[in-house]
Amino acid sequence: MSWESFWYMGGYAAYVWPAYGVTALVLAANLVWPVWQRKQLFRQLAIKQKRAQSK
Amino acid sequence: MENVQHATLEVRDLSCFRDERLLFSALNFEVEAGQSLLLEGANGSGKTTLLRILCGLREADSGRIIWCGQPAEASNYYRDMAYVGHADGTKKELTVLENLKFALALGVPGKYQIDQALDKVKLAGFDDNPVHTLSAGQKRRLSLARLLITQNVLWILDEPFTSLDKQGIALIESLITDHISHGGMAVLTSHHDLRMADLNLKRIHLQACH
Amino acid sequence: MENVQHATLEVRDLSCFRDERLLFSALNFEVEAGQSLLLEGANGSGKTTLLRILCGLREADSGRIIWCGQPAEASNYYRDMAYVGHADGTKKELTVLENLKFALALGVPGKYQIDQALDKVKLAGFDDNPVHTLSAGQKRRLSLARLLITQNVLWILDEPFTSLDKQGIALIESLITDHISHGGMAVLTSHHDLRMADLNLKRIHLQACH
Amino acid sequence: MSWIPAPVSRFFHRTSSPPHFYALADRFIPWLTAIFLLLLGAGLYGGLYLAPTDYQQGDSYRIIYIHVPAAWMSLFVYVMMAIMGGIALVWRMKLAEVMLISSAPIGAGFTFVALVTGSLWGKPMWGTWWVWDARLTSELILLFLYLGVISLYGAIEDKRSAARAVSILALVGVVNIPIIHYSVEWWNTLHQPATVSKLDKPSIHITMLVPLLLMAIAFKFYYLIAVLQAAKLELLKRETSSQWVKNMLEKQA
Amino acid sequence: MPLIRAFLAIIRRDLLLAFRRRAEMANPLFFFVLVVTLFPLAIGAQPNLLQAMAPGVIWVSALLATLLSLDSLFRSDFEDGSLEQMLLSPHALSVLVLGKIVAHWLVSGLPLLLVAPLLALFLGLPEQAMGTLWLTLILATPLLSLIGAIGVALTVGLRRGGMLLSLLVLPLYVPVLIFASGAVDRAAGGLPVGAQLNILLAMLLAALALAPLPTSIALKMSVN
Amino acid sequence: MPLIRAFLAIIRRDLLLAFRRRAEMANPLFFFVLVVTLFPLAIGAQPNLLQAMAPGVIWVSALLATLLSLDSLFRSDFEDGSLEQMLLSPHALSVLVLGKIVAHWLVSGLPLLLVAPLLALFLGLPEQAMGTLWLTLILATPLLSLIGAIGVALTVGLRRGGMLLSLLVLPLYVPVLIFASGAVDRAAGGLPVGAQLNILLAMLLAALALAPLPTSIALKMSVN
Ligand code: HEM
Ligand SMILES: Nc1ncnc2c1ncn2[C@@H]1O[C@H](COP(=O)(O)OP(=O)(O)OP(=O)(O)O)[C@@H](O)[C@H]1O
Ligand SMILES: Nc1ncnc2c1ncn2[C@@H]1O[C@H](COP(=O)(O)OP(=O)(O)OP(=O)(O)O)[C@@H](O)[C@H]1O
Ligand SMILES: [Mg+2]
Ligand SMILES: [Mg+2]
Repeated sequence: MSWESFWYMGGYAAYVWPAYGVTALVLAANLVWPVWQRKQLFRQLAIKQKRAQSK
Repeated sequence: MENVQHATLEVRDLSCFRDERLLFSALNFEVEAGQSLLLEGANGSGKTTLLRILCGLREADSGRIIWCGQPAEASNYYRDMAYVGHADGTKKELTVLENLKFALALGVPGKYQIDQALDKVKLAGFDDNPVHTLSAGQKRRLSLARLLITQNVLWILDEPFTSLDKQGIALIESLITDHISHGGMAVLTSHHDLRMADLNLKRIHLQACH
Repeated sequence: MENVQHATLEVRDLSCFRDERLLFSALNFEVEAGQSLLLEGANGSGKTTLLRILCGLREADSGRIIWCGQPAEASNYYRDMAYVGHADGTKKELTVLENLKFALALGVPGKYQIDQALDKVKLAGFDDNPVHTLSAGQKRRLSLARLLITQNVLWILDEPFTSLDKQGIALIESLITDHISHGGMAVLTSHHDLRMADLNLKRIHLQACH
Repeated sequence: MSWIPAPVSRFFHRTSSPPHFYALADRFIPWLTAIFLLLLGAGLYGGLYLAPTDYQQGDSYRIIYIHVPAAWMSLFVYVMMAIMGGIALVWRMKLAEVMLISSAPIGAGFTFVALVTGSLWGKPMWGTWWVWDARLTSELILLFLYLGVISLYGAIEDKRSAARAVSILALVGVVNIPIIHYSVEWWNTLHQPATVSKLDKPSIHITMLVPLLLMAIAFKFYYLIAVLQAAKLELLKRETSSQWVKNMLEKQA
Repeated sequence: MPLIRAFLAIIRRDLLLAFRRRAEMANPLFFFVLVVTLFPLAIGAQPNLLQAMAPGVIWVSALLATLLSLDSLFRSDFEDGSLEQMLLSPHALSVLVLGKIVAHWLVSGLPLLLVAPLLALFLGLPEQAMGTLWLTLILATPLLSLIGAIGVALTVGLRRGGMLLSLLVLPLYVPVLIFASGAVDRAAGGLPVGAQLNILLAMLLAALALAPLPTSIALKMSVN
Repeated sequence: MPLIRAFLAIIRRDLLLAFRRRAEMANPLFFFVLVVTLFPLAIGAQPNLLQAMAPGVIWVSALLATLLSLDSLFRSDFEDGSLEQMLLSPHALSVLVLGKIVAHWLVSGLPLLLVAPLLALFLGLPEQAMGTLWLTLILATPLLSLIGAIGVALTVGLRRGGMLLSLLVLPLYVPVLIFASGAVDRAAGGLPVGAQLNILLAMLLAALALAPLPTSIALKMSVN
């Protein structure tokens, strides 16, 4: 099977790939979001700590 | 505050009913620049009602308010006057700075910059705190900071000392004294005994009629 | 009030956080029948929070409340205790009498009849007035009348003197003194200076930690 | 709790202490991720490449490898949330609250995926994006239940109260899920004798089935990873002022 | 018994309050009527279409009217402190809560029973379905109050809980809606409706037994 | 210009507030989607019937969602005193009020524009009517905010104004409903809709010019 026919999906590419795409997006978002938020939180806490120390 | 020296507030023959009950009638008084007026009276005697009439949020049943010799509607009264009531008009979800900036956008810039004003009310460093994280006393002081950053001559304050501890009361007394001594005016109510001895303070006692 | 003589309230190791901030910790005190406790402290020091924990409206983060030697949940505590907070739980649309009758139906009948209680708080003759026609001071007094008609030993009062004029304050002070001297107990907060000199009064000062 | 053996209860106490749990999660996540990626790779390879084209549906059926696992997970996660809610209400276990809250966005995500992929499958199969069929409708309502949990938690400022509220809601909701499901099913059959041809379940070929099962297990591992990540964040948010968070901050700096 | 006395006192007080606030009391009813009349306006005068929609429209409107009336169930008690006093009373909270729900139903559910048949007539619902409409309303409106109470109890502490309430409660209302409007629909088509009515009755009994407990737990949480 | 600065400051602040209260912001949208999904459940999965009802259902639901979101237009400003400060500001009140209405539309009307076509698709509205649905939504949702503002301003001082608000506002919404759903209906049938759209446009322009003034007068009265 060639890549071309793989991507073509027997004519259903317009349904299959968006479905996989949306799934990947949603699942990735649910993984990345908390990690990113945690980084953000650490940064904020660090700033707060520095401020508290300088006071 | 170019017109400070001449600012006068005159009230003539003011009267007000509430639910068919007379609160006050034929009330006459004057306040001049550098003076302040303290409204006294028992619970329910109509102090809050009078203040709201003074700042135009409520209509009197009769009588006139005269600002610098002109009827209030025809003068700069609404530009020169600022009111802080029980609800202080700050948004809990916004930060201190955002609140003050908004107040500035609605009014005319005044004597102090925002950070100067925050310094004066001992809120420096709280710029980025959402208001709901402030204590009651800090909230009160924030609502007075608004008066400092916008241009106004007459402060109308309803129980500015309520639920404040002793230091908070002293701070706000000093703010008022400062404003008055720079040619401002204030009308306020309080159940506390004011200790602003060096003030040119008039008192009006509203009689409870029930 | 048969168990009045032995009633004791003990608080052991109570601590409370609010939004990650420690309000108080390892708080210990006792109150006995015939005693009263005044909570003092600056704005935001946690007085209201402590009262609400005491009457079970809020959970403490740690610690125990002991009533007459038993944990509060296992004892008659909730039957013996009455709380009057900022919101007093009276319905504005109902009359004074209707409000008191409802309070009676929810509780256990106490020392005074309804009309005796109204006499005591100087509201005799107001039976049929809807509560929204009462002044602030009368409303406060009504909310204390509820304490008189139901059976309870411990009164928990949050700023009972707030926004009252001088007579109102004196009346409520005398009610509390009376309750205490008949073997009751009271825990209260106030920014006012209490003048109940002849009272067995304990004080606890909550330290603001911010 | 005397019926729980002492070592077990000790184990639970220890793992449910926030710093301990945090460290444990950190230790497990790499392993879980490795297993997840393996399963995912195998599932996708089997599903998209090895599995033959369906004689009826052509290649469009390959949506099954994400649609069905996502649909299963959407139900599974809600049941997990309800269990956590029950534990949180009865035993006041903080960790259960945290897991409950952390699960909600993930469950909502699975539900959303099931709806979208189903819709994308429905267009070529049924000729329409959506039919008011029992399964579809109850899945839509499930999405609302998830959104309700998330919004309620967001709306209550005191997070301890919020967690209690959400526990109650999750429990009440789970009681309703079967009721909703059966009512919708009944409603549908009462009104409408299948106007749109339903999926005739083809006796699924083994080469099609194995990737499906692989994907289903992979999604379970994904859920574990995602919920641990979210729970770590939630724990940190709740305990910013506690000592173990401060220690960790210092270590990071 | 003091508990029963307290239960009755709560119902009596809430009815009295509703009577004193007459203007507000009539509002769910007006809302119901208004929403129902919006449909002919939106869809145009197509009698057949309206008739086919009638059970659905009436039930959706009843649902929305109940939903909007729910906010008043605990809101004013929460604001004026009565709720705290209720929590502190020595009686079982679930029973007191049930009293409040009963009063709420008497004030906001019962009136719907009276006007719904009129509106159904107006939309062209066949006469043979009227009895069923009535029965479903009798069984299902208390159910709506009971389920809704859980939602209100969860949101009463929030400043703007109104919209959130709908998000929480409407999904839980779905089974009620399906069985109730389904029964009316079948009755209009001359089919038997015993099964639907039995299910509604079973749900009502279950909710009567089960709903007050989570409601009281949620109230305690909201007051905290 | 200070006036324009104040106008923009109000919009900016309200959007910021909406963002900070994210959870609440999404609620009108959820409500809209929920109410639309109630209809198929109540009426049964009868594609033809649903398709015939689609314009009406979507428009009635949009109306109700806007109606329920209206309360937030001035409520929090009234409660925290911001409204008084707005009245006391030296700027023209009508302009400030218009700023608040614009912000309200951006927060509660605009999202409807995005999901309504999706729901229409679910209900089986023909594709040829989608464009018209969109146009009517663009023209009429600001109109709903403008008209609604008058009603909210009149009732914001009342404790439980929510229900009363619907009684005041729904009758005023009727013309909007008739023209908007009528246009979509005609478009679904392949008929021209220019006249309806023009009327909606005219109403929108008139409301833009006329509604802020009565709103400000009503606000002054409510604060009194
Ligand atoms: C928006 C549209 C759709 C939604 C919301 C939806 C939802 C669901 C749900 C919730 C399940 C799990 C049911 C359970 O485990 O009890 C499921 C399973 C399934 N769906 Fe869909 N679906 C949709 C469209 C489709 C379409 C178009 C097809 C194929 C033509 C399809 C094929 C399947 C299959 C094969 C299963 C597994 C069946 C089983 O576990 O017994 N779905 N779907
Ligand atoms: N919304 C209202 N409706 C009807 N009467 C009111 C209203 N608000 C106040 N009143 C009545 O008007 C009178 C004056 O009230 P006002 O609030 O001005 O008193 P006050 O002097 O400020 O009292 P306080 O010391 O308690 O602040 C009171 O007797 C009160 O009963
Ligand atoms: N709803 C709330 N959410 C978050 N924090 C709160 C809330 N209510 C009070 N707090 C915080 O808890 C602390 C204690 O509040 P509390 O009301 O117990 O103080 P208080 O001693 O009664 O003060 P006051 O003298 O003003 O009555 C305050 O610092 C306050 O900021
Ligand atoms: Mg006053
Ligand atoms: Mg306090």
